Amino acid sequence: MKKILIANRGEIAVRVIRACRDMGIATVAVYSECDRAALHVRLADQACPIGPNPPRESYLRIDAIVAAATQSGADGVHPGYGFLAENEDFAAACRDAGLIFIGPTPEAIRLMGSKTAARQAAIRAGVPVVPGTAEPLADTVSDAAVLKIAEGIGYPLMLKAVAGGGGNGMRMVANAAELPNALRAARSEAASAFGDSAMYLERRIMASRHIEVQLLGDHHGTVLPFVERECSLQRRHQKIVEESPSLAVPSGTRRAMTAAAAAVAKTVNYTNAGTIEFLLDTDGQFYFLEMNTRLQVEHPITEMVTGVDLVAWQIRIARGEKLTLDPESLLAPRGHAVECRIYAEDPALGFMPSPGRITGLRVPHGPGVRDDSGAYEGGEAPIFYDPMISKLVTWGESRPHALARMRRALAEYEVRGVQTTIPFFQWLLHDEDFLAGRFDTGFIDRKLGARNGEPLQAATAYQQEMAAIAAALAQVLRPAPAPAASEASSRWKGHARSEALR
Amino acid sequence: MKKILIANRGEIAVRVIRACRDMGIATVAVYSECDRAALHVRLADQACPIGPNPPRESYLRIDAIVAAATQSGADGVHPGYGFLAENEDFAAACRDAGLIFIGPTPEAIRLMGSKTAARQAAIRAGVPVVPGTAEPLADTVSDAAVLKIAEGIGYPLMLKAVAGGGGNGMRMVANAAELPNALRAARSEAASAFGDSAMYLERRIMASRHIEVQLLGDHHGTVLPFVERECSLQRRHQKIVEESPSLAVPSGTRRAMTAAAAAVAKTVNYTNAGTIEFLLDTDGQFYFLEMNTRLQVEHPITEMVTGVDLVAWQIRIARGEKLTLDPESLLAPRGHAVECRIYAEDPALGFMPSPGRITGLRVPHGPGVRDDSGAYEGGEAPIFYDPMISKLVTWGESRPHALARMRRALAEYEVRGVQTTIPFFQWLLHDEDFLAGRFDTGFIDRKLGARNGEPLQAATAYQQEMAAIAAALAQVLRPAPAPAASEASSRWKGHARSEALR
Amino acid sequence: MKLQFDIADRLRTVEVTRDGHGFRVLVDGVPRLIDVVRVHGNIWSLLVRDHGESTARSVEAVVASQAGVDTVDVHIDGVSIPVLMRNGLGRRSRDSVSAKGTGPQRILAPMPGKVVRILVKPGDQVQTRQGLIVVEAMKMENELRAARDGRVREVFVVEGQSVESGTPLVVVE
Amino acid sequence: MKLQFDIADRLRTVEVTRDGHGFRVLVDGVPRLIDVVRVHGNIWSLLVRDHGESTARSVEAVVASQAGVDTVDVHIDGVSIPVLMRNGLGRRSRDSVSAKGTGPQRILAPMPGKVVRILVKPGDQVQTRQGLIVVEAMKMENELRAARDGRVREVFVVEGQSVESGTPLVVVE
Repeated sequence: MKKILIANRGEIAVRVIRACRDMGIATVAVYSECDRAALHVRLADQACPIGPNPPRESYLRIDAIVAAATQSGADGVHPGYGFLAENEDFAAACRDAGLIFIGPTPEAIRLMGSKTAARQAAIRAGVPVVPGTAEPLADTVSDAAVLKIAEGIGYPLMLKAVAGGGGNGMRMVANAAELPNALRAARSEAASAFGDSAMYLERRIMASRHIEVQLLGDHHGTVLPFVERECSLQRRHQKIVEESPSLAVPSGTRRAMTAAAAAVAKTVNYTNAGTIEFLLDTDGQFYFLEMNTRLQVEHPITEMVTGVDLVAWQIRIARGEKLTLDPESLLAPRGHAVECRIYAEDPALGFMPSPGRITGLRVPHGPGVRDDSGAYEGGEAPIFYDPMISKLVTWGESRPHALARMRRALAEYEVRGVQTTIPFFQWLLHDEDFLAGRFDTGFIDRKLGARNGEPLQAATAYQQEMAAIAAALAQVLRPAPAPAASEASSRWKGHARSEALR
Repeated sequence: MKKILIANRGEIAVRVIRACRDMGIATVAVYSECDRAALHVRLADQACPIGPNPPRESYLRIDAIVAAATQSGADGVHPGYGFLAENEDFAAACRDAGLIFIGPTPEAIRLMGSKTAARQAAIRAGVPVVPGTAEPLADTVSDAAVLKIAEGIGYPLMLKAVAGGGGNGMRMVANAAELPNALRAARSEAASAFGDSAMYLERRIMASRHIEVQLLGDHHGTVLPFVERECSLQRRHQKIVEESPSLAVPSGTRRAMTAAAAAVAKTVNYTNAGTIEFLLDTDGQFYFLEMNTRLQVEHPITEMVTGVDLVAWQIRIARGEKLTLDPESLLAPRGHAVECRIYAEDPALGFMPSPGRITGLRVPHGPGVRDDSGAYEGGEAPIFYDPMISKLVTWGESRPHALARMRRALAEYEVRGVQTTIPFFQWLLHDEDFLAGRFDTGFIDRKLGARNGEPLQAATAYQQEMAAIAAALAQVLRPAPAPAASEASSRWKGHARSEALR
Repeated sequence: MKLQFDIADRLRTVEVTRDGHGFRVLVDGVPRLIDVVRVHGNIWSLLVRDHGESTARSVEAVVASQAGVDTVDVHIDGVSIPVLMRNGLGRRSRDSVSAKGTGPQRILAPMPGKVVRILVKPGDQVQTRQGLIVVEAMKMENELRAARDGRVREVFVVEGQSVESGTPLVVVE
Repeated sequence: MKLQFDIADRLRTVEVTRDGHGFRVLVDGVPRLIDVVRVHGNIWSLLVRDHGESTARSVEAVVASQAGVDTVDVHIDGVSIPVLMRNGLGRRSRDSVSAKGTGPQRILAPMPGKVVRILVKPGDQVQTRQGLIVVEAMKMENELRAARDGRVREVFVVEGQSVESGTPLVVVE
């Protein structure tokens, strides 16, 4: 492969471009109208417009993206995550156009992308599954019919989009009364996010953890599992903090779980990167949940504890290389890594999206810190896409060390112009239960619920006084008539004046 | 220790503050006048002014710094590198004031800080040394006397400051005619940098490599060596690129060299962090060169391949903890790390310092990249201190991988307002001999000499055309009457206009 | 110079006088010595000495103002603190956070997006936390709820309508 | 609009015309279609299509200008390219790089610092690369040398003097 088109945007497009650069491969970015000046467009060697802002008119347009790849002379396509990453038609369209799709085959995507078919594969591989519907429930299935199936499974249960992922089109349903509304909302989200509103039901395992196993499979029959990721920290079924390894997985469980994951993948001759998600209950029993047939958002924590560049390996596998990694070292994490997904959401307003222009940005640095981001000063957190600003990852010799570095990095992070979830993480990183590793998938929602809307982050009396002083001095030293007008000039004036006063 | 004063500035002060934050220790910054708004001052919990800009009136003032530590209630002092880091009087003054000096004892600093006494220690430890003067040559020793001693050692030889380090007060002397001028320049530099102009002479080992071994010693008798660092890439005796491990050190040599380093340190009951420098000749024979009784600039590459936080361990050792690191893992590097020291120097003008205001800064991110820096947009590269802007470090699974990531990171790095050495590194990272690992300590000077002043980085015809187009469009879209005046307002205008044109 | 601010619903009086190399500042009568320097743009570095303290605390503050708005957002240690200038002529920002209190609740769009469902009509009785309207933005449906019991007085939008941040959606009284 | 620049001592003529969503630009007669957007400050993103190309190349350019100076520095791929605007009224930057050529050599201080040693006096004959003066800045001594053989006409400074960037030090003719 000499040139790869990245069929995505934001931080993951930047991440893939970086891997390509490391490998000496040219890159082609695609962009919707509002992404014209985005970082991924500027870092790529070439760039193609693919349509207006709504995803269906740009990042979900198979025809436009395949045409862009063909016209630009790309020989490979990396789908990132989200958008078309788990769309079998896209993988097939790439293949039909003579492009190498950097991911599994369309057949594997179809099979494992259907939650119900994936369950069958897990059962064939001898891996336990959570009780639930065997067949997808199409849009046409009536509420009454769904209610009847639900009764058979029992409440509480999970409503999930067959094509889903990332918490979209997913709802927890506590009782029959909640089902119709939840079904409508989940179907609508699923239709908008994946173009497919088919649903399935699954019993909710209480007080469980969400643990997942990263896999790489080459085209020569080798499938290698990696040390697990702990993904239980979710808000409304959306992962927000991940870590590796998990405190809840002793080495015996790690052996069994990673072997189970590899067995499922081998059953379907899986190739390239994929992830098997498990529920782990309080007795240490794990259940196959689903397979994500793509790179995960949280892949960097695996990279930090194993030293493996997963994106580079995706590309190497796609061009036919053999997996030469040492299987044992992939299961022996070095230190501990944690990721916080920083979103443009306002924790003080119930995590309401807070789109807008990023007027200032200071990104943390130093030992053990990695920031994967597509944000830049002057850029927008657009309303059309996932409001992620950054994946902040820290590594430490131990879990407390990694968490201490995360606290340090969050304190250095500054995003101005939009509200972010940084205050939420600062609060979480002081929570005793979290620090002790006592949590399950319901942890965040319970903790937030218990706060009853009390602000996560109240300014101390001292901080309030400092704010008063800063506001006063800024006014004294910068009597700017039109604040937005002359930043550059008044900067020097302000500097000169304050210098003169010293 | 509850509060540490950092007796330094720039990136190393920031580095130490970050380690303190990771450990929950409060920090006190000190600053000279021009550093009032520096990053280390803003990141610290407290800050003390210690005098005017010249180092002798601020960062070298033992009395002012000890007073600042005492008044602020600090119980520990970290000296960083440079300035007072290898000053025994400073270490003693801290001890006398009841402060924990985070470094070796004054006695160890005095002993190993004297190059001649250090040679004796190495000889006692049974480690080979380079032939040279046994006693320091004071300022009062005449040129004629020095010439006579030089004849006994033979040319070419190295002239080195007894108190020296970092290339200051060091000169290569090819023949007797060059000696007087070189001696005067080196003495003057040494007096200004270290307040001590005493010199010593050493035979120059030709075509050799400069390899060094990091050590940690605790107060319980344990001294642990780390995998070597390759520091041969020097310009005028100043390290500019370092990597770990070294291609020139086979595992047998690593065992011998690290054991020799530990033996020298044990001879003097060395504690805290230190580094033993060796020359390695083409036959694989190594010679003790000197010991640096402090943290090195290039310590991050060791951290990247071993996972150990050296600054955190300095603090732990200083508060009496035992070294609990696994000795074998410290000698078994994971992957490969490389560091480029990015300076505010203009490679097109013979690496002339290029001080000034940093008007724009884009720092690289992504997998395997670490940037240790004190620079910020709007900040100055001041004329009074070392012109370093950043230590850019990359890690990779292998040396080629680490170098590829360095190329990628350098391409993302953008520093506007001052000239930097980034173009030099971009050139170096395409040099076949460097890529193949064929180099010695004279490599850079020879390569640069062979270019005969030809620019390192000439714009291609395409880049020139793009520059013409960009200049033209910037003028068309931003007819700003006073360019410096209204950046903020014209930004929006320019944006709106270009949007309207699309 | 004497300035008055409202911070967290409390009036703060700040008196600033030059004092040698810096400023003497009284906040509600409490004196401090401040050395201030502008770092870049709207980033300020304060070195703050309380009365009797020998070593200054280092405080970095971002003072973000908007034209025509009397509230400046001051960021300190990552905490965003809205500071309302008294006697200012502009409008207050963060009107959307009018959920608490006793007057009518004006539900404003907290971000640009599309109204996907309206769950109430004028005249409806609503209870605390009852859903009023669903706005979709950034791939997520966001249900806006009533902060207190009340009656819907007005609905300003229709389903499918695109709204800007701050657009009034519903009034509950 | 037609503009003329000197780049690397070569005259470049650039013609800019609007063309639908972007610009049609001729550089010395070679046509390209450019989609341009200002990213932030003086950072511009260009998407450049050569004649007949279907996919644009992505070029990020920083166009750094200084008040009163006719030379703008354009940064592309990390390379800094000085572009001199013809018919400008300001002064050219980088005067200090006057070492090459045939006229008298004016040695200017390339950075602020202190003169620590003067190695020549007016009337001295000097050879190519002979040291003239030593300036200390940033802890390093920097020896400024003659670019060509010549005779020292004037020395403007004394040892110990602090100099600003651009201060004339020595003239060799």
